[in-house]
This record gives sequence, C-alpha cells and structure tokens, in this order.
Amino acid sequence: MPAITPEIVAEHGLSPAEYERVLAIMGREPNITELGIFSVMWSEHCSYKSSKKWLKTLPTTAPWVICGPGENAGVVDIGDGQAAIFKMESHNHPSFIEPYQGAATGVGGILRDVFTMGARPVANLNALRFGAPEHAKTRHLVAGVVAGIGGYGNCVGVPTVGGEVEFHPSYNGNILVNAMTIGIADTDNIFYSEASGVGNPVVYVGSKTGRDGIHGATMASAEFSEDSEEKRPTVQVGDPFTEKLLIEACLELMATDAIVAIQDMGAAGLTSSSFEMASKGGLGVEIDLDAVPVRETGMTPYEIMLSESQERMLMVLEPGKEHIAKAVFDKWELDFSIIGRLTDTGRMVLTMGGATVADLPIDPLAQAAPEYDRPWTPGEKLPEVAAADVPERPWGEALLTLIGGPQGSSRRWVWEQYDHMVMGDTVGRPGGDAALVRIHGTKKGLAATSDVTPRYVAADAHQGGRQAVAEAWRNLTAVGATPLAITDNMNFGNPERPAIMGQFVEAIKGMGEACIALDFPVVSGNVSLYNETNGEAILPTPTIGAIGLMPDVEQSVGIGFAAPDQALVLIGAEGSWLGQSWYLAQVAGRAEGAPPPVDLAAERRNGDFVRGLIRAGQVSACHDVSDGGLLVAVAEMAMASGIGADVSVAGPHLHAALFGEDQARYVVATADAEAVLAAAAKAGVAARRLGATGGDALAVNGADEISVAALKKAHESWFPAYMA
Amino acid sequence: MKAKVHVTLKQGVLDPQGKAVQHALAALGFTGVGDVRQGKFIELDIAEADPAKAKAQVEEMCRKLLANTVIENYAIDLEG
Amino acid sequence: MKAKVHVTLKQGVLDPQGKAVQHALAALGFTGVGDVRQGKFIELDIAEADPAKAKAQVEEMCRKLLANTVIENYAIDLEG
Amino acid sequence: MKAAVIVFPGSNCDRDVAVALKRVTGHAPRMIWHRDTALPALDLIVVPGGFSYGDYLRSGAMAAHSPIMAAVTAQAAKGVRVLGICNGFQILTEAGLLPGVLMRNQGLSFICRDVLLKVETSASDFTAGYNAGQVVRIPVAHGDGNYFAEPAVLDRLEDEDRVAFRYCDEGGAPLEAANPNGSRRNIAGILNETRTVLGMMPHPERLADPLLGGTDGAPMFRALAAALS
Ligand SMILES: Nc1ncnc2c1ncn2[C@@H]1O[C@H](COP(=O)(O)OP(=O)(O)O)[C@@H](O)[C@H]1O
Ligand SMILES: [Mg+2]
Repeated sequence: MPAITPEIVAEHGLSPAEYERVLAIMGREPNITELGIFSVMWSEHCSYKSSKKWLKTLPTTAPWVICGPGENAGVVDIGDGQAAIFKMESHNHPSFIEPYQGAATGVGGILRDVFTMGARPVANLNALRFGAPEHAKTRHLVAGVVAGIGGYGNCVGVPTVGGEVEFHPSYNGNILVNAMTIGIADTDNIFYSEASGVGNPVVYVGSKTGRDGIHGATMASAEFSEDSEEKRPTVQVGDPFTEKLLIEACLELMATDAIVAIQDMGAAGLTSSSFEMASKGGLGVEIDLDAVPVRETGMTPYEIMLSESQERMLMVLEPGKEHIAKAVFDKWELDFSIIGRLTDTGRMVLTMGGATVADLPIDPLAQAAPEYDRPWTPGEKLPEVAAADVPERPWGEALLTLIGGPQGSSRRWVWEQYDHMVMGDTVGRPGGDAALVRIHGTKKGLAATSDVTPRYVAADAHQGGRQAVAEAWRNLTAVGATPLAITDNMNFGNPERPAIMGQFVEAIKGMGEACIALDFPVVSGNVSLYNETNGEAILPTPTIGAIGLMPDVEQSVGIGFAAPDQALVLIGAEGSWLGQSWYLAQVAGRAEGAPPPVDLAAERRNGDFVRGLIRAGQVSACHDVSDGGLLVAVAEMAMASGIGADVSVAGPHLHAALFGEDQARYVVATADAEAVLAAAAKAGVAARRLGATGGDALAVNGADEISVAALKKAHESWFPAYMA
Repeated sequence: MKAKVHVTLKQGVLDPQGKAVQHALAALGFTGVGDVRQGKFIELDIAEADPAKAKAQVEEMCRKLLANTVIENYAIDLEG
Repeated sequence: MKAKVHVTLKQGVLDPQGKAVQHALAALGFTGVGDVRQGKFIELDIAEADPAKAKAQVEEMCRKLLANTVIENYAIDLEG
Repeated sequence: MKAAVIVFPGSNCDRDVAVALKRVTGHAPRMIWHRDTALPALDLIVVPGGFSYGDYLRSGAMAAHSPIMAAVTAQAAKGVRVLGICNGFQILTEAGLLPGVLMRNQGLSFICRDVLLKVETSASDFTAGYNAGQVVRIPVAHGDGNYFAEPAVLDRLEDEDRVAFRYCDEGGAPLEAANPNGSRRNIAGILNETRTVLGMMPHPERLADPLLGGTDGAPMFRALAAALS
C-alpha cells in the first residue's frame, strides 16, 4: 500500500489543514482507502463546504412541503395522497470531457435520485449552456450532449418535456448540463436514506462495479485547466437499459415492506451512499468488499469504494425479507448481493480477503467536514441604460434578428430528439412556457419549467437571483398552474475568489427573497463550483427548476393563439428597460447596463391575476414576457399558432416599448377584453388592450407587416443550419 | 487504397451492448460464452496511394472523428 | 478461445452511418475519401476448444442473433 | 376482444398502448411478461414500443428471441391479429413475421414529432376504420425507423396492397421532404400476406386522447375491436 505523502494528500484535494483534521480524527495515519474516503466525503461536491452557510438561508418550508433539502430529492404534496418528488443536478465537467456519456449519465443519476425515494419518474428537463456558437468545440458539444440526454431518457422511457439552451462565450471551456427529474409517489410510501436497525442487512443491487469514474467527485470539484482532457479515463458509460430495469425492480420491491432505507450510488458511489445512510441513522456499518459484484478482476478496496459505476443502489432491508428482494432483482436480471450489515459501533469497517482494509469513525468525519465562510465582495452596481441613448432599428428587422439568432431561435432541433410523449400524459409539449404532464389516471397535471437569465445575474446577482425564481414562477403561472416549489442548480466559478463568492451570496439572497414573496420554497438543489477555465469563470448561473400543480389540465392554455379575432391584453407595465436586453446586445451590439429590476409584489399580483383568468376560462392563450420583450412574446404566440396579430404601442421610444425586458408581464388572448380589463382594474393590476389576433402577419400599429411564415422560417432555421 | 479501421472500447470501460449480447446468447442456449465486447468496423476508400501518408491520414481521421479516444481505441489496416 | 466476428452490410444496402461519416470527413477537410461503410466488430470469449466446433457454434450465433442476414454478412475469425 | 400486450425488459410503451386500447375500446388488455412461454386464447397481440434489451446490437433483435415470441409466432400462424408498434415493428421483422428491416434513421438522430401518414389500404382489420387515401396525423419517436427491403420485396408489398401507411405531405403525396427517416418508398407500416399482422413505426396509441393533441390513432383500435368482438 502506498505511503501517504503530501503529494498524495494534495492529489486527493485535501488542504494541509484538512489533512491535520484527518489525522486528529483517525488518531493515526490513514491508509490510502481511508484517505480516499475522506477525500470524497470532504470534496466540495459531497460536503458543500463553500456553500452550506448560504444555502441554509433559503426558505425551504411551506404547508405542502413534505421533505425539503437533505434527502435525495425534494417532496411536495400534490393532494389525493400523492407527492411530487424532484431535483436538478449538474453533470458539467463530465459532459465537457465526453459530451454523450457525460450528459447521459447525468440523466441517469438524477433519475436515480428520484426513484430511490419511491417515485416513478414522469418527466425530465434539461438546462444546457454552451460556449459561443463560433467556438471550435461548441457544435460537437451540442451534438453530443443532446444525443446523450436523448439516448438515456428515450431508452428508459421517461419523457423529456422541457429545458433551456443558451450560448455564451463564458461557457467555452465549461459547458453546463443540468438535468432535472420529476417523479410521483404515494405520500404513504416514500423512502428515505436514514438507516435503522442494528444487524439489518445492507444490500447492493443493480450493475456491477468497475473502475469507472474513480475520483469523479473530486474531479467535479476541481477547476479545469487546458490539460484536463488528460483526465479522460475517469469517464463513466451509462447503461439506460439497466436503469430501466432498476426503476421497475425498485418500484416493485417498494410495493412490499422489505425496505428500511435506500440510497442511490451517485458521486463517490459506495462510499457516500453507505456513509450517508449510516451517518443519518447514527449507526455503524460493516461491509465485506468481497461480496460487492465487480466487473473486473483485481479491484482494490480503494477502487471499489470510490468507483462511480452507474446504475447501482444500496438498501437496508428488513431482516428476513432478503429472499423477497432477491426474487424481484432476479426477475429483472440485476445483480443482488448482501454486502454487509448495520452495527452500533458508529464506525465504517471494510473487510476484504478476511482482513480489515479500512476502519473509520462515521460521525466525527461527518461532523468535522470542513465548512467555510469564504470572503466575498458585492458586485459593482452598473449604470442604467437610457432608452434614448440606444439607436432605433426598424422593428421588423430587429425582431427577425432576435428570433432568428442563436439565442432566440427555436429549440425544436433539440427537443425533437427527445421522446417527449412517452408515458402518454404529455398535455403540454415543449415549446410553450411550461411543460404540462398529466398525473396518470387523474385530470390533474404537473407543470414544469427551468429558468435563469445568467446575463442578468452577472450584471446584478441580487436582481438576477430574484429574476430567475420569478421567471420560473411566471412560466408555471402562464399555463395556469399553481407554482409549488423549486429545485436549484447553483453553477458558479471558483468560490475562493471573493468576487465569485459574492455572486453566489447575492444570488442566493435574491432567490430567497423571491421564494418568500412568491410562496415558492426550495426543496432540493445542487451546487457546481469551480466552473472556470484558465481563470475565466462562467456567467453565474443559478438554474431554477420548478413545478406547479394544475387541478384540471383541460383548463390550461398554451402560448399559441387559439383563434383569430381575439383581443390581446398586456398584463403589467409598458416596456421601458433596455439594459441587458437581447435588443441592446444583439441589435445594438452592447451587452451592458443594469438588468431589469424585479418588483416581487407586482409579480405576485399580476401572476395571481393571470392564473385566475386562466382558471376561469377567460383567456384562450397566454405567454409571459421575458427574453426579447413584448414583441418577441407576441411573435412566439403567432408562430405557435400560424395566426397573425396587430399590436399597438405608444410612448417615446418604440424600441423600449417593443423590446424592453421589464418583468412581471404577460400577454393574454381573450374573447372578452372588457371583462379582463375590468377585472384587472378591480385587482389593481396594470393592463391594457394591446391589439387583436388575426390574419397571417404580424403588424405593429397597423403597419409594416411581417408574415408569420417569414417569422417561422427565421425562427426555425438557425439551429438546424448551425448543426448541419 | 482501402483502409479498415477497428474501433474498440478501452479496457475497463463498460460495454452495455456487449453485456446484453452475452446475456442474450446465454438465453438462446449457447453455453460457455464468456466476455463479449462490441466495437465498430469501418471501411474507407481513400485516394492517397502512398501507404505512409495514407496511414497518417487515417490516423488523423480516427483521432478527430472515427474513434472517441476518451473511451475507445482504434487500429488501422491498409490494403491494396 | 476468442472469436472475432465482423458484421458488415451487404452490397447494395444503403448505409446511413457510413454516408454520414463520409460527409463528416469531407466537412473536416479530408479530401479523397470515397465510399465509407460501417459495420460491427464483436469479440467473444468462448469455452469450446475444438476449432471446428467453435466455428460452427459461432456461425449459429451469427445466423440466430449477431447478424440480420436480410441486410448483413458476417465473417468469423478464431484465435487461440 | 381479448387482447394482450407483450412486455419485454426495456419496453416502455406497454402501458401507453394498454391505456389507449382501454380508452377507445373499453377492453383492457392483459400484460404478458416476455419470459412466459404460453399465451391464453387471444384475438389481438400487441408488441409495444420501447427499447427492448436497450435496442443494443440491433433494435428488436434480442426481443425477437425472447421465450414468448415462439408463442406469438404460433398464434400469428393461426390468424391471431398481431400489431407491432415502433420497437414492436422492429421485433416482428427480426422475428420473421414481417419482411424487411428497420435501419438507423437517415439523419442518424432520434426523431420525436407528429408526422402525416397516408392510409394506403383500408383492407385489414387494423385499417378498416380509415378510408384508403385518407391523411392522418400520428407521432413517431424512433432512432431506427428507416424501412429497408430489397426492391423485389417492396414491389411485392405494393402489388399485394400490403403497404398500410406511407409518410406524406398534407395532400397525401409521399414526398421525400415528408419522409422523416429515409424509409424506402416512404413506407411507415406494412401488413403480412394474410393481412393479420401489421407493423408500423408511428405510434397510434399516442394520439387517441384529445387532451394529448389529437385522436387520429383511435380508429385503429376501434376497428380492431369491431372486427374481433
Ligand atoms: N434542452 C431543451 N430540452 C427540452 N426543451 C427545451 C430545451 N430548451 C428549450 N426547450 C423548450 O423550448 C421552449 C422555449 O424555451 P425558453 O426560451 O427557455 O422558454 P422561456 O423563455 O419560456 O423560459 C420551452 O418550452 C422549453 O421547454
Ligand atoms: Mg416563458
């Protein structure tokens, strides 16, 4: 066994101070297996050492929250004895190194987080961020990531119903692949990871263990350098077929009462799963490594414990129920092995070939996991951009630039590679504000979306954090759903730099404020730091995944105009804010200024009003106003339906009115504008008649028409042409 | 000239396809089938007539496109 | 014994993957690449030690499972 | 109508087709595990979509050798109706119940979207609910849907009126632009010689509920129930 040198300690990502703590806990020098276990348990990925202090400040409770952060996924009550279980997780680094497998195993991992709690996965989403389109690697990464997400999700038979795709040069060397899964379980049959019952058998199921991804967890927490492509052999290969069998087998076993606790083997595989289960239960665990099903010969204890082979789960069973579990896993032709038992020693003891190969205390290790209060500096406030200082271009030309460019073009090329209809409940397909999936066998539905506007967060992390949460809430509202809760995926640069840490802290503050104002708690999440290449950080990207409940899916509306001759009503203020807008960046060539402020009271008021209209059947189409502003929103409604519209805007600056990205706004189509306006006046909601649907062209103030066909052509062309 | 390229998974990399084939062969009643690994076999017609140059060219194709060198190895045979 | 099986598309069967590779190679700037055909390469460990019997066994595996003889040919090499 | 849906490891449209059958015909099919070797007396067997055995090696190849397939083949020989959808179509060709093979999509990507189909024949229990020449909208979701067979086989399929569906444009023309996957002669679904086995890549079960965006798939299940009850 190699001696533990300072180099080996450093290679394991432990600082000298952290290693001192290891020595104190062990009371002796650790062996390499033990060091490996410390290293992964104390990695940023597993310990949240830089972020914990701030994550704790997020609101996590509400009457409908059954389980907040801390378990494999968050759980919310959706009535009738059912719960929605969901989480988002990043697979950024692996996807940059091997896009197909990295993205595929990201989907596999998040699916396991959800079905490990007893939920049948019913929907996947994916939030993707790539470098500049013209960067040499981008196309290859887009192709691989999209194929990988589809390859995995399509095969397991869970519909991929939504997501985001953005391009920005800050992601050139650090793409973001954030995957989200939503599942549904019965509230009286939810499974947790807390082990209990001294002597209870610890059981390994799923695929065999190979030498995959050893040190993936520490790699995911290390900053990239140019030579990181050398780290390739740690890439894991996903096997969605086995995952599908694992889902079915676990759910089948969960219908019996054989399981005490269950935990998927994610980052740091067997180490973190066994460690966390025992730690939560205040127990010890003994594992016989000879009983672990392995794929290769000669695997060392270190390799077995740190392997990140996919499609594996760890369970604690009721004593005497082993045969029931074994029969289920035999039926599904998966490995099943009793590898150990729970003890009352509070220690993790590993044996192999009859000898003890590791012996460490669980609670002290968990308690002593480093937690840092990293220094941070607030971001500089950027000046507001005055609309009068931004040149006006003809609106038609500007609109075509926005909807036909890399940021604003249709993502159809992406989502048509995902099976978004399997399971037979996709009522709202990709392309709208939120996807809508019917809860099987009922008339209820779950709405789902993923949102963040990284350029806003970069310009003002506090407002950007608020905006990300507000936009997710708005997207759920726009289909008619009641927003329930969010999961977040905090993608940032190196937290050891005070400016980056400042982005993190301020974004969390903003998110927390929005969560409170909108009754929208955080129930699960994930942190991905060190997203930097050669000292260049990504735009701060706190991705918000959110779900909402639709009591009756038949009441929901889409973004497409349902008919001609409907009145269009703008809910919310007139457009005015061009700072950080698409228009300013893409038409005027200036990515600058303060982002639009988020008035949370207006968000709440306007959103509740719109949801009420939808539920009352008073609107036939609805779309929130976000990237690109009002005219982009109306154009998207026209393109989704093939029906044109005429809108009228006034004011000193046409471009600010049409393309300003002011928040808390929606466009609704209605047969009865008077009723909508009267209701708005009563509710204290700003609203005005915007125009009407009809014809086959889009017009502003009755002039300068662009045909919907021409809009569609521009909108649908960019992505396929880029990828061809 | 004809180039024949074998692209195979690196040692230690999981091969779900091979695993499934092995399983299916057993289910079909074939006994004694151990490890199964599935790779790709690519045949290319190339204009380059000089063997050394041809080899170098195909090597580059493998590195850039035909093989995923993160998880795959490749081997090249030239003919004719 | 190790059996190496090449499964290739029959002449006349259009090969979408080969076509795509050919296209991608051209896009990458490789000139003079003619026809590209992509097949499968399957390696199996088999217990049977008698070459004739082994061959017959693998032949049967190919016919039954490894190749679809409507569109594919197969070739078997035994080693060791 | 007594119907059954075969469930292979990796099937994932088994529940969807069972729900659609029940919804449209009122008959809930039985679910049969692939390792069973016997089938009860049936009128209709559905081989559903999904990724049986991960679609590793070739789509449908391993499922075609599953224990249950001998029973399916035997029942098919007796005239029990067999409907293979998507992966089910791939399995039926691999099992020799239908000619040809489904190759990788010409564009190499998985495609999930609604497509237009021209119903080429109403002369079968599967298609009797449509008019020949009618254009219907049904989704596809596959990576290997590129139908291939030798020209002589294709000619025979056409001569015997055994092409059930073709990819087409709004006017019913089987244009190349309307072909999502490169299938020979835009073929999306075919019948066997006795017109009792249908394989098709599109998923009729996915549009048999107005809330999901359409009902053009429903007439197939309705017609089967009418013929087989
Ligand atoms: N990676 C993806 N996977 C699936 N759907 C996607 C993806 N990217 C975008 N979409 C879908 O495209 C539509 C437009 O996306 P986006 O512009 O981000 O919406 P919004 O502005 O409403 O947040 C949405 O319905 C979204 O779900
Ligand atoms: Mg929106």
